Amino acid sequence: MATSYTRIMKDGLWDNNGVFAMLLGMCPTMAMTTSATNGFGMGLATLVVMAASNFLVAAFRNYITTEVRIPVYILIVAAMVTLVDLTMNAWMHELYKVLGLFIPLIVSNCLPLARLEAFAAKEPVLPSFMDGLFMGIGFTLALTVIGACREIVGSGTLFWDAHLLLGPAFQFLETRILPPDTGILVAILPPGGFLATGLLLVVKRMLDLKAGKQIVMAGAHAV
Amino acid sequence: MKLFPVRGGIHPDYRKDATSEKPIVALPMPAVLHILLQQHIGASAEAVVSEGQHVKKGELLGRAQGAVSAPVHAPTSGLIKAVTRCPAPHPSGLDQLTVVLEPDGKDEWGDLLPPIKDPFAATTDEIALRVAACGIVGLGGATFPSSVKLNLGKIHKLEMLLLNGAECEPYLTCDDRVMREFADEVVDGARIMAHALGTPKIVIGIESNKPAAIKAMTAAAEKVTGVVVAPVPVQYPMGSERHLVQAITGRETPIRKLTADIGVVVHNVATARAIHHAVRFGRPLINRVVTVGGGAVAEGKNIEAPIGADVQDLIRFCGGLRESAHRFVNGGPMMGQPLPSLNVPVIKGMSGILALTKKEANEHAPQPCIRCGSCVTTCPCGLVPVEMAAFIRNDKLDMAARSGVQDCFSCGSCSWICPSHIPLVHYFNYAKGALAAQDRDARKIDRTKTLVEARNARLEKVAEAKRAAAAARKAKTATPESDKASA
Amino acid sequence: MILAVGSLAAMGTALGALLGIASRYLAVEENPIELELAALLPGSQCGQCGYVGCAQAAKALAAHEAPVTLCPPGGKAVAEALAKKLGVTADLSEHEEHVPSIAYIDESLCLGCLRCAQECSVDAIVGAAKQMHTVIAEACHGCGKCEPVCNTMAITLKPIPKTVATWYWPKPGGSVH
Amino acid sequence: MRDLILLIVGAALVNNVVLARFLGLCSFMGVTTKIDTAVGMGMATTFVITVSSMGDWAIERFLLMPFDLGYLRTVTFILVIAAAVQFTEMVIRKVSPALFQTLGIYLPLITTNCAVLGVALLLVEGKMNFIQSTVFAFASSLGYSLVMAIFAGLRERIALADVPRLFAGPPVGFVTASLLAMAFMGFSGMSAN
Amino acid sequence: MTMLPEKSGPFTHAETSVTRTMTLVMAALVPATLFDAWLFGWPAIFLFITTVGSCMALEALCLNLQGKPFDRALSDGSAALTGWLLAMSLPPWAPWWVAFIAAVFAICVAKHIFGGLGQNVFNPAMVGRIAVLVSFPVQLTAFLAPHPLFAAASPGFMESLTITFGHAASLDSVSAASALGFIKTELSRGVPVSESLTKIPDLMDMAMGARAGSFGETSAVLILLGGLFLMAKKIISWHIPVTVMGTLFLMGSLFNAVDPGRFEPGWFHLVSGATFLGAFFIATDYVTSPVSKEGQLVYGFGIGLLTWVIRTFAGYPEGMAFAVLLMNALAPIIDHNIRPRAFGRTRKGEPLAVRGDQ
Amino acid sequence: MSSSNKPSWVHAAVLGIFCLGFGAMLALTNELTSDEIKARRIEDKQNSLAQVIPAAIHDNNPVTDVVTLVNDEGKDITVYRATMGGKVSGVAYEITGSGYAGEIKLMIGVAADGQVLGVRAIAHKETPGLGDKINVEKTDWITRFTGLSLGNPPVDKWKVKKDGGVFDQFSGATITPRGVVLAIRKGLEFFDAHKAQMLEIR
Ligand SMILES: Cc1cc2nc3c(=O)[nH]c(=O)nc-3n(C[C@H](O)[C@H](O)[C@H](O)COP(=O)(O)O)c2cc1C
Ligand SMILES: Cc1cc2nc3c(=O)[nH]c(=O)nc-3n(C[C@H](O)[C@H](O)[C@H](O)COP(=O)(O)O)c2cc1C
Ligand SMILES: Cc1cc2nc3c(=O)[nH]c(=O)nc-3n(C[C@H](O)[C@H](O)[C@H](O)COP(=O)(O)O)c2cc1C
Ligand SMILES: Cc1cc2nc3c(=O)[nH]c(=O)nc-3n(C[C@H](O)[C@H](O)[C@H](O)CO)c2cc1C
Ligand code: SF4
Ligand code: SF4
Ligand code: SF4
Ligand code: SF4
Ligand code: FES
Repeated sequence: MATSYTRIMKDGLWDNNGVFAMLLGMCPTMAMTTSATNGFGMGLATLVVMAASNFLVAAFRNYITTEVRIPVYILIVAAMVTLVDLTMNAWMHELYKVLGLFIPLIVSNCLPLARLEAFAAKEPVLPSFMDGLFMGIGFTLALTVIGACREIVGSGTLFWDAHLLLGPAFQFLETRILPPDTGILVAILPPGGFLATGLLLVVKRMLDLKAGKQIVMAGAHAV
Repeated sequence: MKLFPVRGGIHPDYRKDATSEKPIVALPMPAVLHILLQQHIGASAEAVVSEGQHVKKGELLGRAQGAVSAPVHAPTSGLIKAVTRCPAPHPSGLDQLTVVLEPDGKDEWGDLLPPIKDPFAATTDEIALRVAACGIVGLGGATFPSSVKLNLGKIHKLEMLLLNGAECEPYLTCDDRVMREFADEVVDGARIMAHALGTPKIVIGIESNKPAAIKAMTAAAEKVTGVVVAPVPVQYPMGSERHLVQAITGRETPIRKLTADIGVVVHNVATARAIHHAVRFGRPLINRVVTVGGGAVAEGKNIEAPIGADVQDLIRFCGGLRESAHRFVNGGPMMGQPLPSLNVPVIKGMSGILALTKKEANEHAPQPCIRCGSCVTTCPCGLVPVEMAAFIRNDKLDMAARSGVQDCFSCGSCSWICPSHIPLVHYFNYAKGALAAQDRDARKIDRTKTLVEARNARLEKVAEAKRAAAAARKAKTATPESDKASA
Repeated sequence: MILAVGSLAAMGTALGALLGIASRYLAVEENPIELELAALLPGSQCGQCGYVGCAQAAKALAAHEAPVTLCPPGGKAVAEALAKKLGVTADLSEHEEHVPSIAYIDESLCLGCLRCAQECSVDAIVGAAKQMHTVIAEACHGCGKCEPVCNTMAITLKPIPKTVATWYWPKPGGSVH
Repeated sequence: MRDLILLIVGAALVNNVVLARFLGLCSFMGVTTKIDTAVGMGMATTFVITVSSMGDWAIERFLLMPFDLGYLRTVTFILVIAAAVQFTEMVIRKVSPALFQTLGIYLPLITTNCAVLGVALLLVEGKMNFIQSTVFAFASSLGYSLVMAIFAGLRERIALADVPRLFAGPPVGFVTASLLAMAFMGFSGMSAN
Repeated sequence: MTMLPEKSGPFTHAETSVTRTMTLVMAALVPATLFDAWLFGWPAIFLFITTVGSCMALEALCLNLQGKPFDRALSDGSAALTGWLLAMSLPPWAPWWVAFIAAVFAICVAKHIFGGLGQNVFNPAMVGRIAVLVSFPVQLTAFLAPHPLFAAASPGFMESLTITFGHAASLDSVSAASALGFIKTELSRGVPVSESLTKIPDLMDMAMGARAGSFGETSAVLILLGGLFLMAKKIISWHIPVTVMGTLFLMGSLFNAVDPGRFEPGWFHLVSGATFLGAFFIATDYVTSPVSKEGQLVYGFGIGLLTWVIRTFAGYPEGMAFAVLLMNALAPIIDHNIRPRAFGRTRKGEPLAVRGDQ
Repeated sequence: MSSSNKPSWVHAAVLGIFCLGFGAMLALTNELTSDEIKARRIEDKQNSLAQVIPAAIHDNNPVTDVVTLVNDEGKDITVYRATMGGKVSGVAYEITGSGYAGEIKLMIGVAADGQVLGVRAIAHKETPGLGDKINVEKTDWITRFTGLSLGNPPVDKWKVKKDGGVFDQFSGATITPRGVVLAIRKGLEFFDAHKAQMLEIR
């Protein structure tokens, strides 16, 4: 099959976006989007793991028997996560201190596994890697956007503490939009996560409708 | 008499005063009668007359076909103009096979069956045959052939015949009048039925808003033994046989079973009177009492009308309309069916013709359900109308079936009370029809499958036979060769 | 280090063995869904669904390649049964278009050639050679296979007429409910 | 006893796995269109969580801790979970083929249900003993099953409502989940007492 | 003449309608509302107007966005009633934006995303209240002692405008804790309940309404009056109010008997917080409660129990709104499992046995 | 993907080999990184201790000078000691308070004379925007304890203002500050009770 990298890109970023189309990886999406910075950080960490594990599974796919494929995939994801965890802890410690909390959670994020099953298990190495990469980027963007919305409404800021994640050079990103202590707190509490995701889904639908696309009614889980 | 509580139900505005004091009057013979060949539950009757034939009053027009069916008879003497399809008093407005009879004005009786001398010495079969021959069907609305019900004593141990004089529908007073004016005939009919059924006891249940009827019936009952009049509370739908039985005996009829399964047979009071006529005089069922009422009618009346008379004729006899009617209804306002036109005939099951004003109908555009639960509290069958309607609205008929639509007997209590004016009963009627159609389809598919299998088997047999023949032929041609070889 | 690698490998081997055995042990239970689906279809092999016959149609259904509304002769009832079996929600709106019908043979045109009778998979057409044929309305399920084989165009499919017995109230329409 | 009750209430309601800890959300959004399926999924997950947490506890206690192999925790736990899922699959297939047909595609997903690994990691974090950890795992998964059932009930109702087209399906599901989470906030502060 | 009927029966109807129902409920709220308007003065009146106005305007907007006729918003009265009950559950001197945001959550999020009247699964007014409660704990716990209209200490008309619409000066000077909040705070400092109970208004004052609390909840007597009126009109039945209050009272009394230092007595639970308003007007919301009487008993019991649990053990002093939302969430399951027994069937739905004498 | 119908041992071998391979990889990585990570951990501790123990008062590495004590609840408390010229000049240890949403972990530094050197919140789950004002990045509230001691203010004034003490609460959030104040007071009492062991020179 001829591989269309444009297709892979479009799927990952928009059409088949992990969060907004497949409704996968919901847990980090809810838990880690209390601010745009947090969402971005979680997304980045996931991206690395996804690209690496997609690559590895595609490389080994001919040796993995059907019966044990799930454990093997999970093993690979878990190993990648641990690897990233250890490496960053040792050599990128400043970054680790910010992201460290999120990293073990990636294992149980079902998005990487879903991509392994749906893509990497069937496709060659390079497209798989690209799929992981773009799915990861799409995931990162989604989390950043959700985080931004919740942060603006809930705390009145945007990209607060970005310098901690990206270094002092990015301090300029940190914006205060509302005066201190005026946010609608519920946005950064658990209910806000669900509400923001739901409303953003509607926004995506409206954009899709405008572009003349059909509304996709169900996520990847719908039969 | 000790009564038992019945669940749910409503207390609508009864509006019976307009006709309850009007004695029954006979309709002047109309110029033409349209007698439907199917006026009952079961198989249609088969016409035995043809165009141009002259018939006498009471002569057979259509013969019953099959076990559950009923014949129809000529309400008067006259000429058969046609046997054709005419609109029926059915909401679909569809045609049905009809005998068109032009009265000759003589109203001349034909040969009637002989009276049964002593009905209380007759066998069940004799009485049931007579009732069947006279075309008597339940006049309480269900129009089930009464003879079939008279045989129930043979297979069930019965304790009681319950005469249904509840007449719980608003407006209707025809049963009330029959009980007041013909109490003795009703009681006699009841005793004949009880004899046929082999039940020792007769109870006549009458809603307590009909004191005159209670009085008249009590007087008639006192003349004989074994007949008790039981005033029952005014609570729609007390007239439903299952609920009446529950109110009087405290027993609940299991679903999909008959009241006979718990020892009670229920008949309408007018049915009893018709049976009295059939047995004592051999007279078939050729007319009935119809309440013509509603705010739009100039003067409401109880009319003894020949079967087949035009609804329009009855309304004209009542002085026509006083104002334009919003709805014309066949039967009571709760369970009655809308009339597709006024040019439809009176049938055996037609207890009332109502011309309702807009105000009486009190119709409003439906609003969304607010889940008030009134329908649930009200449903005398313990169903959850709000849930069933939601399923039906979303085309989840199977869920609606699981939720019990098929248990609903369309009493209308839920629709009546619904503050959002949701046409609940309409939903249920649709669902019941659609489910029945699905059922028919499914059975058809089953039949198709058996037919396909049968055909395949047949083809297989033919093929087998052909193969066998070919093999035989081959063997034949081969044998000589081998013969040659051996030779 | 050895311990780490060793214990992990041991766990993996054990789990792999378990899964292998499990798959062996469970493999016998073949998914019977195809047969069940085929049992729901009318079985007249008429091909209106676009598959060679009901068995193929069932296969396509099982693979989620065909909509549950595929079988016109089966009508709504079959579509719903299929939807239930497959655990999907059926969009039955397309089915409204398919009016259940049965075949009629125009007596004046029929030559008695027997072609239609041979075509009918439910033996709904009766008649001897050279004599007028008729359709048994109860048996015909309106598949239409007979229509094209008739040289004189004596066969037409007509919608089954509504009667008082089969009529029922239409679904309430209206604004909000 | 009092501690155990607090542990149960805390795990099941106050810090509900789904609504407060944000674990297992994909199945929460995905498998809750019907009450029966949701309850089935809840039971299967409860079983997996309880069984695998026992295994995980043993591994933590007898392998990872004594030999200082903390870095292998994720990998080993995941392997135990995979085994438990496979085991559950076998059980369901044997016990209820009907349930298997509806849950079939979700069973592998239990492996990646974060609730399973999440609860196991929480056990380690809480340094619980065997009884505590088993009770905690069971209570947490009960909390999971509870909200699965509640949410499925709500969605069955919503499926019959006139939800605006733009919101139909997942969006209104998220809004419902949001309001449910708001309701569960009423329990906050309960374990602190 | 033919007139093909488009509608099956029945062809008569009770004098019931949605508008009539909503109007009667509002009528029942009038006495308590007037009393509280007097009790808390102009700011409370402004708050009431803002809340009801926002709810109706937002209802019209939502309907308009969906292309539905929006005059319905005013005629069926449900939005006005939601606004009314929402206003009654807010602190009387809350600023306008609290009321507006609560109205957005109530009408747009809780009601119209689900499809509008009758389709919502959560009580809109309570969603509104909880959303602002968790978002603005400061404003939502700023209660005040009664400031009767025209009394010396109460703010004048203009001054009241700034309280509701302007940048209000801190309410600290006038604020008073509600009885529930007071006891909870004291308890967290180690003061036993039995002791702090002596410092709250006496039973009579609590029941009559002379206490700090939300705008509409304080006068138990007037609310009871309204509730009885609704029962007489058959708009609500006894099932929910009695089970809610009964359970709350029983739990309170039972545990108070065991440890008076830790648990408030039953009577206190009844007259404090939102017990009466919640039991008669909020838990009874048709849309979000079970439809069968049997289900309503379970529902009411659940609300009573959860209210007690949250009041007693959780972080929030009052749990009525949370309990209502939690039981709203359970209502579909209750409806699913607890239904009337169908005529002629057993509870399980099997046909009754023939000849069973029942 | 390989088809099934393979003998069981193949699956076992596949998974086993993958485990072996990735296990080895992880073990190797661990080997390579473990020293680094240990060093980083110590650095982190140093950094956090530095916030509550000013560099000026010690010449040792407090992370490595620890004593373990048992508090009233029977929990082990690790006390880091700052020494200057061999004399203990201050100690730091973790204390916990109960907040609105659970435990609040704090690190407190106390000078040898019982004065608070500094307090920092290490971990808590308080509500953002309300309870998280105890974080030094948000407000300076937590720094106000520096320099205070058990007698200053008097013990019965170690409360938030609302409860009749001297410490401000946050508007709308009293529970968190109340918990923190109480924790610090208890922390100082702990110091008082175990002064001897803490300051003892070994
Ligand atoms: C809701 C409802 C109300 C009914 N009301 C009456 C009634 O008032 N009088 C009556 O005779 N039959 C009434 N029926 C019909 C009875 O159930 C029953 O069919 C009838 O009494 C049997 O007698 P029959 O066969 O002689 O008509 C009602 C049925 C239903 C479902
Ligand atoms: C119907 C209704 C429900 C309420 N539910 C809650 C609730 O769940 N939680 C809450 O804190 N206050 C609720 N309130 C407000 C309280 O009754 C009371 O005013 C408030 O809890 C007392 O303030 P406090 O938080 O200072 O104690 C409700 C008010 C009404 C009218
Ligand atoms: C969503 C929410 C989160 C809260 N978080 C905190 C918190 O983190 N810390 C706190 O002290 N109070 C918090 N509160 C407020 C408490 O409920 C309580 O009202 C307050 O601590 C009492 O303080 P007051 O006496 O100043 O009103 C929160 C309230 C809500 C509604
Ligand atoms: C008895 C009764 C109680 C009601 N209680 C509430 C309520 O608590 N909250 C609310 O938003 N609406 C209430 N309503 C109004 C109405 O049901 C509400 O607007 C719907 O929930 C909106 O779909 C009530 C209505 C009635 C008849
Ligand atoms: S009576 Fe009408 S509004 Fe009330 S629950 Fe039933 S259907 Fe809904
Ligand atoms: S019409 Fe049917 S559902 Fe409605 S009340 Fe009567 S029996 Fe119940
Ligand atoms: S259309 Fe239906 S009956 Fe015809 S072959 Fe296809 S499945 Fe069989
Ligand atoms: S349409 Fe023709 S071929 Fe098909 S079943 Fe009817 S008669 Fe037979
Ligand atoms: S990310 Fe948690 S279950 Fe999917």
